[in-house]
Amino acid sequence: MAKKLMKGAEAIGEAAIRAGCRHYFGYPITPQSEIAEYLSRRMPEVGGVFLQAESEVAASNMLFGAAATGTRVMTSSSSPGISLMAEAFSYMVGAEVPAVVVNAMRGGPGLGGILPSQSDYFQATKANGHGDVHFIVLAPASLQESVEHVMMAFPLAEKYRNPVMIVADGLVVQMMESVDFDIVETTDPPDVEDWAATGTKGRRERNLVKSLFLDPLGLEEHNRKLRRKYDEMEENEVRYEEVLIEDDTKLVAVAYGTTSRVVRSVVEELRGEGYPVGLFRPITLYPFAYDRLREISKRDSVKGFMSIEMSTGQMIYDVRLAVQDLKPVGFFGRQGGIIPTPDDVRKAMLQELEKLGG
Amino acid sequence: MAKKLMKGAEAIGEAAIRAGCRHYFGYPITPQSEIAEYLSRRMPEVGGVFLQAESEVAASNMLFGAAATGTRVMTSSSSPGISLMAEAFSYMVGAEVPAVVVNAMRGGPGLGGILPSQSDYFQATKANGHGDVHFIVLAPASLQESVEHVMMAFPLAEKYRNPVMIVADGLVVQMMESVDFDIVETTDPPDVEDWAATGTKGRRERNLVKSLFLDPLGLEEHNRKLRRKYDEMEENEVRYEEVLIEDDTKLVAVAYGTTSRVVRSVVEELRGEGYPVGLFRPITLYPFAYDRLREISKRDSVKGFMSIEMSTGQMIYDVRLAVQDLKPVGFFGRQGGIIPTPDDVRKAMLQELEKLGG
Amino acid sequence: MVTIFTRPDSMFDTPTHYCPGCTHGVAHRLVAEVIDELGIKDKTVGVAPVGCAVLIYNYMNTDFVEGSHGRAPASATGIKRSRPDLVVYTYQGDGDLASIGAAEIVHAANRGEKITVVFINNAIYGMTGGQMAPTTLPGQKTTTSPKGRDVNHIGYPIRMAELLATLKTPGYIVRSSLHDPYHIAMAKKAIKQAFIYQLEGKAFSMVELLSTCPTNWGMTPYQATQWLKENMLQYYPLGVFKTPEDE
Amino acid sequence: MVTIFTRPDSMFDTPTHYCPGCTHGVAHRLVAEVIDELGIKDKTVGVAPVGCAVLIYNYMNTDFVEGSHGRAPASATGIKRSRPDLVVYTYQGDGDLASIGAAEIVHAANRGEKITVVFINNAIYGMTGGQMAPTTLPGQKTTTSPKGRDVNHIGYPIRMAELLATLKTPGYIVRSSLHDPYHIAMAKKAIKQAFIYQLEGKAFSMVELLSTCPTNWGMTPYQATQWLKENMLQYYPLGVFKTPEDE
Amino acid sequence: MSDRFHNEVVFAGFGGQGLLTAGKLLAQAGMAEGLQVAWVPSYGPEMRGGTASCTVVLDSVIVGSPIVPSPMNAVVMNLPSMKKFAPEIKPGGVLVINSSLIEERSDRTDILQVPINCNDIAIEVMGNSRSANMAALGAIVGATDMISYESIETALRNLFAKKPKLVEPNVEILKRGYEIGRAAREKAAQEG
Amino acid sequence: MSDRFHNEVVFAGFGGQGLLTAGKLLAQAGMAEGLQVAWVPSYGPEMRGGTASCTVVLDSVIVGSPIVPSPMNAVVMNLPSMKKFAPEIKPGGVLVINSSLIEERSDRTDILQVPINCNDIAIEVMGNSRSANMAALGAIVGATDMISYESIETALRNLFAKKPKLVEPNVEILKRGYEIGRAAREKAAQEG
Amino acid sequence: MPNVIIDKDRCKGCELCVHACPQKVLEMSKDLNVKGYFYSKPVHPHKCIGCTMCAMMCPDTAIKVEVYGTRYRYFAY
Amino acid sequence: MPNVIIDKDRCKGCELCVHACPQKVLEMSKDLNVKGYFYSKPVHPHKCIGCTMCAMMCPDTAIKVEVYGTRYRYFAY
Ligand SMILES: Cc1ncc(C[n+]2csc(CCOP(=O)(O)OP(=O)(O)O)c2C)c(N)n1
Ligand SMILES: Cc1ncc(C[n+]2csc(CCOP(=O)(O)OP(=O)(O)O)c2C)c(N)n1
Ligand code: SF4
Ligand code: SF4
Ligand code: SF4
Ligand code: SF4
Ligand code: SF4
Ligand code: SF4
Ligand SMILES: [Mg+2]
Ligand SMILES: [Mg+2]
Repeated sequence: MAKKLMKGAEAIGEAAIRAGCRHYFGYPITPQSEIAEYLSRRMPEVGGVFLQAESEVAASNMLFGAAATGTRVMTSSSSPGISLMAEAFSYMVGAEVPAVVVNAMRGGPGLGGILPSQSDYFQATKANGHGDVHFIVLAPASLQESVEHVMMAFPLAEKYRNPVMIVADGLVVQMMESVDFDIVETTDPPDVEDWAATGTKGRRERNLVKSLFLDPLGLEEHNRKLRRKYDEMEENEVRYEEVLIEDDTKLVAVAYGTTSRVVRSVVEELRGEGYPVGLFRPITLYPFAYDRLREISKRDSVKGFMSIEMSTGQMIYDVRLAVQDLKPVGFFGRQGGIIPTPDDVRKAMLQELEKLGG
Repeated sequence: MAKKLMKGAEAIGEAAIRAGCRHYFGYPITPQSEIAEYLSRRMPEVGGVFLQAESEVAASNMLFGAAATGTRVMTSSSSPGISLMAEAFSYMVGAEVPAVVVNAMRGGPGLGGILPSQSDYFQATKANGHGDVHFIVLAPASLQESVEHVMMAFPLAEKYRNPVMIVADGLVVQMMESVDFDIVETTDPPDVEDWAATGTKGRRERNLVKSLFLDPLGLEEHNRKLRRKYDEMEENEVRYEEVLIEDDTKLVAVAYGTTSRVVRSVVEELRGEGYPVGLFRPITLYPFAYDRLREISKRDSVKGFMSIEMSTGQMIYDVRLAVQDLKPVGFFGRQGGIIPTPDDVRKAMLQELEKLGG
Repeated sequence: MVTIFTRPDSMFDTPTHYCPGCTHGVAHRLVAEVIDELGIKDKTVGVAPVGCAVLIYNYMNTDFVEGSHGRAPASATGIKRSRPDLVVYTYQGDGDLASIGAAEIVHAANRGEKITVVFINNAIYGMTGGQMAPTTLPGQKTTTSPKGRDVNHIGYPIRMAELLATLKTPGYIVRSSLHDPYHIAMAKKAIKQAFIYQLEGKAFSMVELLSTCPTNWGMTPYQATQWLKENMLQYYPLGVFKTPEDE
Repeated sequence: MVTIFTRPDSMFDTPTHYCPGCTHGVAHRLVAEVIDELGIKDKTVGVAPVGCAVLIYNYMNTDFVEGSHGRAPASATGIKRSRPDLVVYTYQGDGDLASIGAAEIVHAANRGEKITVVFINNAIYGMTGGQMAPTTLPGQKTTTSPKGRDVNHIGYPIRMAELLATLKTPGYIVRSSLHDPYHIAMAKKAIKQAFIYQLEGKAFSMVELLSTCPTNWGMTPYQATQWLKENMLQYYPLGVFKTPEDE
Repeated sequence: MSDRFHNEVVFAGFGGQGLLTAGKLLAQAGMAEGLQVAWVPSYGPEMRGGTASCTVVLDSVIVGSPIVPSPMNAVVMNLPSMKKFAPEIKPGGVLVINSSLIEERSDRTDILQVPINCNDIAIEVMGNSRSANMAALGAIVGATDMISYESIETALRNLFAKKPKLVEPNVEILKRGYEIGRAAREKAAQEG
Repeated sequence: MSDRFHNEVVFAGFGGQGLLTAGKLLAQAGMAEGLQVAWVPSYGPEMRGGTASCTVVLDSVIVGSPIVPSPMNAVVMNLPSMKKFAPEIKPGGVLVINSSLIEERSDRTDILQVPINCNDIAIEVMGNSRSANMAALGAIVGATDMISYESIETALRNLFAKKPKLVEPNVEILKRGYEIGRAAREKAAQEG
Repeated sequence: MPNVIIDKDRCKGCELCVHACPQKVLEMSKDLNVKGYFYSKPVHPHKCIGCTMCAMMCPDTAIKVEVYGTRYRYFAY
Repeated sequence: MPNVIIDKDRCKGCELCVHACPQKVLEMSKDLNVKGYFYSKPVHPHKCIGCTMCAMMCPDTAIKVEVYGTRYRYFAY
């Protein structure tokens, strides 16, 4: 199949199927219910299972159960629903099972609103649940990239035996763009007999999938093992994109997901007009591209950074950690479901440029 | 009543009662079930309500309901249970209701273990739930301080109409120390008629306690209002303690809660032996004492910092944000329920000192 | 001339956001009429669900708390236990009450919380666009059961009134319907009785109201009432399943 | 000489962590015997609860998943739906199943998941030190009901078997007891039948086992069995509440 | 970036008027011409009922911001949409107005207004107004020339591939709309 | 910091032997003497059964680390506890051994070992061994002199305030333990 | 004679009242109200018996009923 | 004659088997096992009828029963 015009939610659903995922457990919540709706039609066609859970708590624990058998499995939700999954997410990290989770972030806190947002950044990158837990977090900026992220999320999850989260937002799942599924290779699921709960079949010792370690030394060792996995992720999985960060770039905007598209337009426009601006786009939010950003911040030409987000300022903490005292980090954000307009961003960036001395 | 030898859990329960709290909703979980057990005896004695909820999800929503009437109300739990409260926590911030939450952190992730830990730092300080949410987070290091924190948590919560969390750990709630309740003043609950759901009594317009804002501009305004409250908290509520940070201090250990007690012992011991070390103890984890730490890091004598935690390294992010590139920040941590011994800490600090050139 | 029917006092004079013919509007009015008749507007606190009726507080002139999805009975418990002088009711859809909130409703009923639950069973998730609910009828098509609810895959619809009626703790559990004026009158009686039991401090009460969602059922409002009558009444028999006087 | 009774094959030869006289050990053995007799050890996956039995996997020689508190039926659903060839059972306490996990058990049963639930009702939270459970008897003292369960405050104990038996979706729902050898034998029969229904792909099954917690009840193990007999049997009648053949 | 093609259309009206579909067809046609496209449904506060709208962005390279506060062109099918979008169109843009339902015109003179009685055309051809959206779609394509008529017709034919009876009448409506649009464009070109 | 008072005792044995209570009494007595105290229950992996232990820390200023990996003194009431704690005591410390249940002795010579037949004393005085813990408590106080006998007796009296019949026999057991402890200390002082 | 008053601009045109009226008093308008709905109106007001069934059925409280003298009550409300 | 074998060190001394035995075959020991429990032992082994009720009752699978010839079954197990 060549390029196809699809809605984000459907593209994400289809990508999961292309990735070999045959099990989906989820609970409706705007703006991403169409992922479930699409898969309720598609899964039976490919011999897979779509099951609507009674809640996000149940969905995440179904996900855990299925993942514990080594099955490729996915769930999706949006902010309030993701909060309800926190306990199971922590169990999954603790029990080291792979799975894919999509969060179409919406405005918060509480019931908030149904429009696009990026205010779950902290939750996604630092605290998917209690305990020292991390998911690899991918932030696609287009439907094509969403498809790629979903398709690579499964092998990534399997590689680390750790859940992978894709943070989209209401815009990404609701819009239509053209997508091409064929450019992403699907991989075969790995052999899971050494750890998964699949029945011993008389061939092996029994497997245990668990997160309880009553002996504190055992739990400490387990924590350190997980930490080593995170270190590996931080070593190997950092992904980012640089747009027009050139020798003369003075102001580097940092933005991800939908916001980055708006910023990209503005940066291109400003460049066209001769302004020395660039865009740094984190593709993985965890692990975050600290090192690369820091390198950039050491350039003489670079006078400052600017974190642009749909929140009151969350990624900016990571940007500041990367840049440290080397250069100032400004902020521009919209909240509550409002996607910054190119005008908004243009004004904010020009203002920041001025602060940096033209 | 003068000093009394009490178990941490009971002291916390009693402190709540002294603070005028007459409503507790909770669900048992080790190591803090004794808070509930104590209050199941005490509440009826003072005409209050103890109710065991069917789950932490229910407990947190009961908390929300009671808080929505302006009632002084508390819940307590431990890591996995706190994860289950994330959605309601976000609602409470969104709906701007005051309440007090105690988290006796235990080893994670998942079921983990029942021993003391500090690995919910990120969750507590950055992501109590989805959306841009913050609780004021107090970290007592002794029972007396736990009592003080509980008693000041209610007025703090009421001042900002925002939940306050006390992060203790298994040690704080299980140990006995002497406590004195009389040194903390109790305050009267404020008038809540302008916002709480108490029945109009025909005297006023009806009140709405809610977090939904369908108009994105309205939600944005709400987000900004909340952000302004956080700014105020960051302005007014930062609390910390400095131990032996003197003109010659070279290495500043940063530690909170139980860990800080161990570090304090070691720092005193090392000072006695002539080593130039000190302890910086954050008392509020949110808001964090960025400014003060930064000031300290500017001192010439100070050559480095060291974050000492019962986690694989979480507060260290905030320490690094404060200190930035000015000075290096080392780390020492134990995990899985193991409280670092004074020996552990001593060795680690001496090693760090050495790295800093003696 | 005397006015024998008009908007009750406890309702604001605001048009609702509901789709044409949606019986949520009827249910709101019944609750408001009961509140008027019992004269309890000043001491009533409602707990809104997450569902099409989340904006109920835009129409009802009493204090309101907007609960999280499915947990209204827990929040109502928190309210009632801290302010027993208030009259507290939740208004919940079938996704809210029977799916995500199953534990909270079972336990609030089992504890005998002195609250009233108005339960709108329209056999579907209205607000989110017509997904299957636990109450969706066998064979009924929804956006997540595109070939109709397959009972072999997902089981039969759950009957909450019957389920809660099995609890030993006293309660008043009724099922009524909103598909025609007669049943609407019966529904109002049940709602009134439910609030009276609360006022008397006697029992937990729940009134399940069979309702329509013309939009997501893909029918005209009148067709929807007829579909309810022909299909839902059979699976969801009306009646009083339990009263506090039982046993 | 023939050995007519010994440790079943599916159990490891390991002493348990249970208190003396705790019937969790009996229930484990019954499940293991059934697994042996049906020859399904190689394709069985258990889901452990959070409760005293969280370490069940230390004693049972099959694959195991340690679920989160109360959500074992959801995790079992995930397992069974992704690997229908496996035999999947949960083993859950009353706090786990009837309190925090009430929604998950109701919905797994209502969906007719082809899993088996072994439900240990000991009327208390054992692991966390004897707090009140939803199944705690009226007047029973626990660490969170120090004056005894007050039904006016917190309602009557919940009867899960009866509750689930009201669902229309086919299921096998039984209550047995472990207080004496005869009832233990009956319990085993029920457990075996429950697994057979699963193997036949026929139905969800739950066997509720009335159990003792001598430690938290503050009794000797024998006193505990007698207390069970005298108090629990009355409130929790034994029997088959539902079979897949019903209706 | 003069060699870069970029265009935007907002389609707005009542829910049920087929605006989302019209936008989708435009996006598909653009895709067929090798353009990068983005189709974004309305993100207003309304959860249901009332207005429905979508924005289609066509670009020769990857679409940057899919959020278009002031679009280059708009199709408005009812009065509230007209009121909302007419003031926002960029100077030089096109405003297609469903004159069957909208009597007013915008007082802007820096845009090209193309009134077209969409409902009437649809009723004439098919007996009901359901395909009024196709007339409007034809008109915006004709008036802007952003893609070829052939592409949009092909997109439409594909849409109705499974309902062959509907193909020709819809094509007819589309074409009539297109002609009206093109005529307006040509007239404007002559005039200005 | 020579003017600073600091002491630690670990109490260890089977669950049910009253170790946590003994520790609590010591803490209360310390408090009564104006000391800062901390009582910390065992944090081992065991969730139930088996051993029970607690640590009591007394200090003239606020107790720093309540975690004491190698205590200054220990009271061991059964063999596993003896095996676990005897090697960890700081040189110069005291080890009170319940010789009614433990036949072995530690081979350490840098600590003072005080064997005392706690169960037997308790049985002698009260007819059962339930108050064996009091004998051990008396012994550790006597052998270390960390607080006065009067303080510990007062703490005990307060504990049994509501069960007056139990006061005197328990005081008797405590005192006998104290004497044995003090004798051992004095003997050691003479010898070394 | 009873008086059934329909708030035309509040009506959403659901037609439930039309079906509910035992006297066939009501019919839908041919023109739209401000919201764009065909609205219900009493086309045979003289037949109205003031039974309020239309009003009971209306989800939008768009109907007010006044009486003068007798009225029919099919059932208590 | 049946043979009831109790794994002394596995026994937790709960006495349930003692109460379960219809023949009063079992009694508790006077000395402790390695775990510190008084354990159950067959003090009247000759009375044993091999009914396995003791074993069925034992929560710790500490009891093994062997038979030789007849055995009594009170009920199917
Ligand atoms: C935690 C959470 N999960 C899911 C949702 C999305 N959601 C909103 S309403 C709803 C269901 C509404 O259905 P129902 O309760 O039947 O009410 P109706 O709209 O039919 O009246 C859902 C799933 C949410 N807001 N929060
Ligand atoms: C989310 C969460 N809440 C609470 C706990 C603490 N907890 C562990 S076991 C348990 C209850 C155990 O009772 P039950 O299910 O009856 O099992 P039993 O121990 O009686 O066999 C609780 C509340 C937990 N581990 N996780
Ligand atoms: S979607 Fe259904 S339930 Fe919701 S307002 Fe419309 S008709 Fe009513
Ligand atoms: S606490 Fe109770 S349930 Fe748990 S092992 Fe002991 S006796 Fe059994
Ligand atoms: S009051 Fe009765 S008779 Fe009159 S219009 Fe209404 S329904 Fe018809
Ligand atoms: S029932 Fe009400 S909303 Fe519906 S048509 Fe009649 S008057 Fe209008
Ligand atoms: S087998 Fe029967 S008779 Fe023999 S000891 Fe056991 S219970 Fe007693
Ligand atoms: S039942 Fe088992 S554990 Fe209990 S006393 Fe008998 S042999 Fe020992
Ligand atoms: Mg519904
Ligand atoms: Mg239990």
